[in-house]
Amino acid sequence: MTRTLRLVRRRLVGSVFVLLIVVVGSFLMLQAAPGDAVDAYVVSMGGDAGLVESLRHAWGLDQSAWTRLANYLWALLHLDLGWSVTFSRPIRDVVLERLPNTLLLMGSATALSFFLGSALGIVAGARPGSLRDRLLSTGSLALYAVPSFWLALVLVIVFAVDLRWLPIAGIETIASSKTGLARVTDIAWHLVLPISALGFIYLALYLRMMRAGMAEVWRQDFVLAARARGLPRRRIVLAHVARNALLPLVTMLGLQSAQMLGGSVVIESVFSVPGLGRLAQEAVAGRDTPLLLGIILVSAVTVVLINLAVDIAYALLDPRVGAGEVA
Amino acid sequence: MSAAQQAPLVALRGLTVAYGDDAPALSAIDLDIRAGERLALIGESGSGKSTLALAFADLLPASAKTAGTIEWEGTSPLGGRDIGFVFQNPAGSLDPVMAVGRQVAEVARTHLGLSWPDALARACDLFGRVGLPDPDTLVHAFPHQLSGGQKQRVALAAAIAARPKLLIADEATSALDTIVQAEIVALIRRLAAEDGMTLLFVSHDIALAAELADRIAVLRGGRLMELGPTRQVIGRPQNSYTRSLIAAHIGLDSPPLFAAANMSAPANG
Amino acid sequence: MRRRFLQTPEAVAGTAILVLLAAMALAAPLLFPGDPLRIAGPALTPPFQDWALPLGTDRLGRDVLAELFHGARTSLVVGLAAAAASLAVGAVIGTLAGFAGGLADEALMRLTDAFQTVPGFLLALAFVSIVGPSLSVVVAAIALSAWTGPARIARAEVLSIRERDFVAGARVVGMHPLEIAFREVLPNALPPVLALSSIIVAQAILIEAALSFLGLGDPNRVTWGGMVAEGRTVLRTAPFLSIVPGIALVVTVLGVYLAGEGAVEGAAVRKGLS
Amino acid sequence: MGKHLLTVESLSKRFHSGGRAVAAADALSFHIDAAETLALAGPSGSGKSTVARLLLRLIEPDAGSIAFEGDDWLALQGNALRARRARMQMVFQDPLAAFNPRATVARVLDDPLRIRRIAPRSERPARIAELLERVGLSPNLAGRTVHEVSGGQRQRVAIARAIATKPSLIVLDEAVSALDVSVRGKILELLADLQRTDGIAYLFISHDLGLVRAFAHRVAILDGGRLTEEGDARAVIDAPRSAVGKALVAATPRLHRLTGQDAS
Repeated sequence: MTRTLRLVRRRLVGSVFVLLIVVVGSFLMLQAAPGDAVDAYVVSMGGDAGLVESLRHAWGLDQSAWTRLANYLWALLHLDLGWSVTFSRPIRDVVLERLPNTLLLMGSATALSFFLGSALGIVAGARPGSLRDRLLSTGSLALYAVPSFWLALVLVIVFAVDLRWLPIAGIETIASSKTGLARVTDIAWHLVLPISALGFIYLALYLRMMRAGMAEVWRQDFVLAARARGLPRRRIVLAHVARNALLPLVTMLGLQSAQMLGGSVVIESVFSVPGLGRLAQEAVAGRDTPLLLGIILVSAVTVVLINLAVDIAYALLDPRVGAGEVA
Repeated sequence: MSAAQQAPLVALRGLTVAYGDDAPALSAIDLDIRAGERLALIGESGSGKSTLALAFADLLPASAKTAGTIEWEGTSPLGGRDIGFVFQNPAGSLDPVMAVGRQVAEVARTHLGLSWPDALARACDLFGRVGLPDPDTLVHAFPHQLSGGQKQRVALAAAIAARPKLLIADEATSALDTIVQAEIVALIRRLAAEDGMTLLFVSHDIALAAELADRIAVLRGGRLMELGPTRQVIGRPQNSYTRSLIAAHIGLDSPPLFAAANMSAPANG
Repeated sequence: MRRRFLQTPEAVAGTAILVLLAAMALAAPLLFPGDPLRIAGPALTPPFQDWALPLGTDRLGRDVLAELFHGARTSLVVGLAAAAASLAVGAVIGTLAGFAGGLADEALMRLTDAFQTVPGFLLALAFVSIVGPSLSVVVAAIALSAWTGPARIARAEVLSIRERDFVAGARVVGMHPLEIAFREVLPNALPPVLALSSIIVAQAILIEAALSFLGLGDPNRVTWGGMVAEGRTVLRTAPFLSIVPGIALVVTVLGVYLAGEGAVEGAAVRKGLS
Repeated sequence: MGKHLLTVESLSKRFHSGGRAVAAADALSFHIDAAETLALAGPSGSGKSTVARLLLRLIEPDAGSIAFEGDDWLALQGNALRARRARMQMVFQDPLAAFNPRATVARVLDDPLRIRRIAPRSERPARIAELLERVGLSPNLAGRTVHEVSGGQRQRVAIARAIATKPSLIVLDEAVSALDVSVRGKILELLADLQRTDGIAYLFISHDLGLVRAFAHRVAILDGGRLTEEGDARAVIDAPRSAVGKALVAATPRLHRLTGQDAS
């Protein structure tokens, strides 16, 4: 286990630098924005030049960019993300309120795409070049070419508008007083379409990776050796070929988490799911720069944590990771 | 030489193998392997010796076109149960992410119908037999934690796990250094003797083959050049190609081939 | 080489789709001159009713077929430009990191990590909303997150090729380090990076469509994503308006993938034969 | 300094892997004279290839000195080092890996002629043809890529590249071990020929004591980065004193051991 611990420690140290770059970079980018939170406030609330001046001073916006960056970093150390003008609430509270919905959506969509995708990938990769393989891989390519927002709309037209099987939007029935299991079921029911829209596209990615990985493993000597040892084909496919081909998929799981978070912006917007992605769109609409910065930062931290978990999982799956000590 | 009187374990008749549209890798090979013998198959690159080894174990790629027959004594054999196969590359022939003990145990499980615990116990015994140190610990090791020689011992343990009649070693020692090679050859010889296994030893090294085998088959360009008892093939080769192979061999017992070059060099030391 | 490239039916289909799209994009101003955003007929004309407007009109009475043709221009331009930009930036940064090693490598890789840690779409969203939507800004926004993949691959290739014997051989002959970099290492490191290009083009087209769908595309151009969003308001009565541009997107992206796979397979065949 | 073509003193190099330091070269000292072949033999992992890479400055040592043609070889840097590299060349084990996969035979041989300004552009095709003939190849091969020629031909091209700059020392790192026996003998003959005519010295790295005994004047046996035994090749191999030397000799297969014949 020291092997895994060493890896985690190294990743954590690297992550601190990465997050620092993210904070400074996105802060500088958002500084370049024409207009600031005060403008946004005045546009929505009204006010004169005097109010603008006093607000700028009160929010520290009259200081230099570097001073404000230092102030921002200092506040971050105290887990203070600033104040959202659009919501008139601390950004941390707004973001943390929305985060669980996005994590639920992302987690479910990831599970769907990873497990179903790799399973279908094994089916395709078990006999490379077979009709089954060609159908599955070309079909998955077509699926991978579908824009997620459009798939979402088509799902809405078919399952919500025409068939009326599933709810059109939202995360739960509005103004229902459901509690406990009934509420969980209600939320799950609402999330079926969003999860499918987000998950099916990445399913294609995992299917293709699994298939391509297996095609590569089939060519390796140890598979010929396994055949020479007379192992049943089923065991060769599952215990050797698929097992080895799975490793890059686990890496992809980490890389993909950032893309999934980005993809949830559109999906949450189509289905009106009150999550982080929709919040980002609201922040853009309201010119709420500090809120946007907070969302980017929280997303980055989420991605870092997911990657850490993925690294640990990978180290458990691949005995070679971090093992340079044996000659 | 009791082996000489026994019925052949395998009889090849007119075996021809071609990959794609290229010239055949093997042309009309007739060859008997006698039960209990140590037969060496030697040849240079492109001679078809590996193709022949793979053909015995039914491991040729699906794209290979074959003609001719391979007849076995009794029923048709099953890879792993009746034929053990050891490959050239010790690093490549083991699954990198499975503990080596399991890779041996799964063979025993498949062919001997053992439960996992029994199969793992058998793997442990086999590790001892192939001379791996501390078998109880090593069964849990992964291939990257072993040296090349140790990996080849694991591959041998997997090959003999189901007590096969025939052991095929396809250049099994050529990726190893001289000292380890000698150890593995000695081990193969011992295992074959202890279990009464027939041995097919495929090699490019004529001296190595001469030290190990009862009989030697010489291949060139997919054709069988010469086949006979080792003493005869090495001592009184009939075929001109065999003679040229022996002449080209540079060994410890060969005369210095470049005496002239050495003489003209300035004396020193 | 070309014959091998077109060997698989998938590659043929992909290439055919791309040729058709390019023709559409080029022919758009000729077949449908003038602003495709102008009103061409009565609003919400259903398709196949009026021969002047074969695919009907949208909520504002715009010619759907004209929009479709002009939208192909936007998609292809954004896809190609964003891919070219991210491949160039990624290849340069990855190659620099691979050659420099040490602290410079470490710094460049942490920068790459940072860009990979921020969800690309969120970054593009923020960038476009700050700078203001226009075609070049959308291209830059997409390239901002898409360069990390090529950078990582370029670096890994450079690092692995640097250790190969033929590079040692070039050093032994006394070749200058710059010549080694540009003549021995780079030509061998770039093909795997270029193999990514079809994926990047496809992803760029999809990201542009998503941005337009959220109303962050260039407002002066027709985009397929914008058309889908436009049709969304009349989803129940005229689903056709959202479905048609979506299909155009799917076909385009599929064409890019298929042609890309054909090219990669063709290259692999060539390698295998030699 | 200056007495020998190459003098190596106390050369050391450690590699770090997984927090452990492994000595690949441990205070090695040896020398090579002009037109002489010194063999480095030893089991795998004994540090033979590390020595080759240290001599060619492909990696830098932790300690020790190398004097080559009277100069402090380790002090050379940049342009000065690149210019002097002409005098010390190398032939690798795997000729396929040793050439740029995109290169043609002509380009492989053109590089040293161009870089070291040995011949102007117009004369180079003739010089390339000349080099090919010297290593026993047809000049028609020049237009082929290195993938299109056989393994033995490829190794001849590698030798042609090595001699293009008129070196005084060539490091042969297992240069014949991957070749078929029939090809191997001819390549060794070619090398011996070049030594006789051009006075080139060789550092012959090999795990095969049979080849060492037949080809080298002297042998140094390495084990774990240390030099365990050194001397006249035939004397050492016929009667090794070190444990590794004895083990290597005992492990080397003998063609006539069983048949009882003695070819010599």
